[in-house]
Amino acid sequence: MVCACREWPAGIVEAVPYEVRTEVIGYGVFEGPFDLLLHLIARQEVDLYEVSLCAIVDAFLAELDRMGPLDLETATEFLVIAATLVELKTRRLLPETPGDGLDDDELALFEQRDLLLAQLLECKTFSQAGAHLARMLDDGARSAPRTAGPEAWFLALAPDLLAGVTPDDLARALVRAASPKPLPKVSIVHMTPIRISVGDALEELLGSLPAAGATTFRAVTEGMETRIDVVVRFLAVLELYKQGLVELDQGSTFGELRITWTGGDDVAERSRLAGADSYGA
Amino acid sequence: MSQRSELTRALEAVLLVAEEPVEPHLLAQLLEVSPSRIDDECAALAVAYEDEERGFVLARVAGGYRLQTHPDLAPYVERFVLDGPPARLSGAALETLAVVAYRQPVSRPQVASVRGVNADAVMRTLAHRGYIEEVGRDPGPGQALLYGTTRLFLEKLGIDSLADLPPLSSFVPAPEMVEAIEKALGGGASSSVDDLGR
Amino acid sequence: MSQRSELTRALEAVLLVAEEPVEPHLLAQLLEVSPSRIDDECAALAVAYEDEERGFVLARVAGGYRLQTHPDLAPYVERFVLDGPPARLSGAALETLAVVAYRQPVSRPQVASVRGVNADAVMRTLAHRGYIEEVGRDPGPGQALLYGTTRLFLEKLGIDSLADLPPLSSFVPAPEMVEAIEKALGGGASSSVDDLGR
Repeated sequence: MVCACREWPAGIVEAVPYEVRTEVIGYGVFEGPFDLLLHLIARQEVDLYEVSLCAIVDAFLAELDRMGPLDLETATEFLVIAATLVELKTRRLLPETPGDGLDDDELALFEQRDLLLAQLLECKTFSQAGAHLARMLDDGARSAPRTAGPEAWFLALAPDLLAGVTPDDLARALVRAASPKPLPKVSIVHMTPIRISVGDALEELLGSLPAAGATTFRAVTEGMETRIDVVVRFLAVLELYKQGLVELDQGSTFGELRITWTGGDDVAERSRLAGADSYGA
Repeated sequence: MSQRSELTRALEAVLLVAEEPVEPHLLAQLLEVSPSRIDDECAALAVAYEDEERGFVLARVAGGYRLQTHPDLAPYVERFVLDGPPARLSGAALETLAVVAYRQPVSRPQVASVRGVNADAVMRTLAHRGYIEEVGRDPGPGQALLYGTTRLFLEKLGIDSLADLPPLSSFVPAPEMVEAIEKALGGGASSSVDDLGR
Repeated sequence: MSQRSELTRALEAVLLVAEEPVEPHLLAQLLEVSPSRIDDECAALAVAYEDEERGFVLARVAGGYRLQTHPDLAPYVERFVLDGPPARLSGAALETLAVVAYRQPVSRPQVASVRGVNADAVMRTLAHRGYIEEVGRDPGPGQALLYGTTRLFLEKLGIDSLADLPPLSSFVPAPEMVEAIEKALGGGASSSVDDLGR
């Protein structure tokens, strides 16, 4: 919902629990300042109920720093938010001013804070609406409409079959025609919701990663046709990461997710023996 | 089964050759009955297809009727359709699409202000995919181009009209989330939360 | 009726989305049964459609199966073609036309090998409409007829010459795809696609 990790296989982001994701996706894939701020707040919420403004402001600035060069417009958007946050933080650190009246500066600051709050809630609302649209699009895609059109003999009646067709349409049609076609083969695995467990996927990874040393998420999901297979594989990679057996990193903002085996050889051997029968390892 | 009415049979034939959803008034004109009669016939036919466990369904989509495959059979159909499933939209694109869907007609700067980032590239992608289009110009100063969602958008979602989208209010963050954000920004309750009503 | 088999339902779904007759061996592969089982299923389904007096029939055409309108209902379909939304080339026909346009002069077998399906019927339709024509014979063995697009084609598309066709590269998502597509277009394809840029 918050991060747009476009380099990952389709659909993975919304399928993975949020808390799991935050561990890996910390490196500047945020679509905007609101996204980033919401992400940082959510992370705080996950860690402890007591939300710390100071920690969030520091994290926001650190994130900004880590993002490296930004175009002027984007940088401005982030800096405006950062300035407001810093002001709020400063205000928090100063001792309470005696007296009950608020001066103009304070009022302005509160207005800014309210505006920011409204913006964050609005952004969050639309991001949730977007996630819902994604689900609706998925559901919609499960039904394919009839588009064969009238039989050839009726078409003789139509005045102009190329009406509205543009040269671009033609180029797209050529790309469709000449693109490699998926093999028309139905496997029954496809019909069963979840057949491959995270355990199976883990074992397969344990079988191949130590020898491979370093690879990418794209490579370990190559040839997978269903979303659920990819998601299961992703969860398995996360599990290895949590156990400290692999390092994960992304070279650039939209780069590949690289996986490096750090567990040594004996670990792989032990884990594999501890598991069930080897799964195509 | 026998003695099916000519109306039902003709309806089935026309829907079979249609390439996009057919509006009831066009069907009514072709089959020389009232649009409400068409609606009744289509509703009955849709129920019959379900009861008969057909591999296809009659759906009401984007203001018209169309035959489409039963969602249960998606695995077979996906394998058959050469294009494969369409590339999915990024989170940014989905968010932008949501803003356009719920706020239309809306200008690019308005979209950008909701998301806090420039939306031009994402909106071009959405227009290229045929999900959004220019629908007019802001009458005010600047005459910004206004965008709205397309008929294709409804077709892809499989809904009849924008009224079938869940209300935006159902996506407003839960009270705990609101509270967390408020706390994060340091301060008590604020009136602006209520402003999000729409 | 109830308890229809998954096979029958999947068959109905695939036939609904198919734009051209589907060969039994392809259906057999998709549905993981033998081709003769497909023939039996299709025969039974065809009889059922007749018995149920459907508006459509399941026909065996050009070596494959397809759903088409019942001949009785032709008058309604004709009215729809004339009064409904303007009829356009089917996706299959447009793809074929695109292959001829970009790859010309090209033989029927070459077009078929790019698209992976027999192109004869579609090419006849395109020739009949005056969008493509015979432009010569392959000098090699077999002397296959070669096809190219017509002047009418350029007029309908609103372009002056083939050089105005957009370069493919702007429509291909990834560089690897360009290679795959050029390979699919066959031998001299990459040069002939580039030639269009002149």
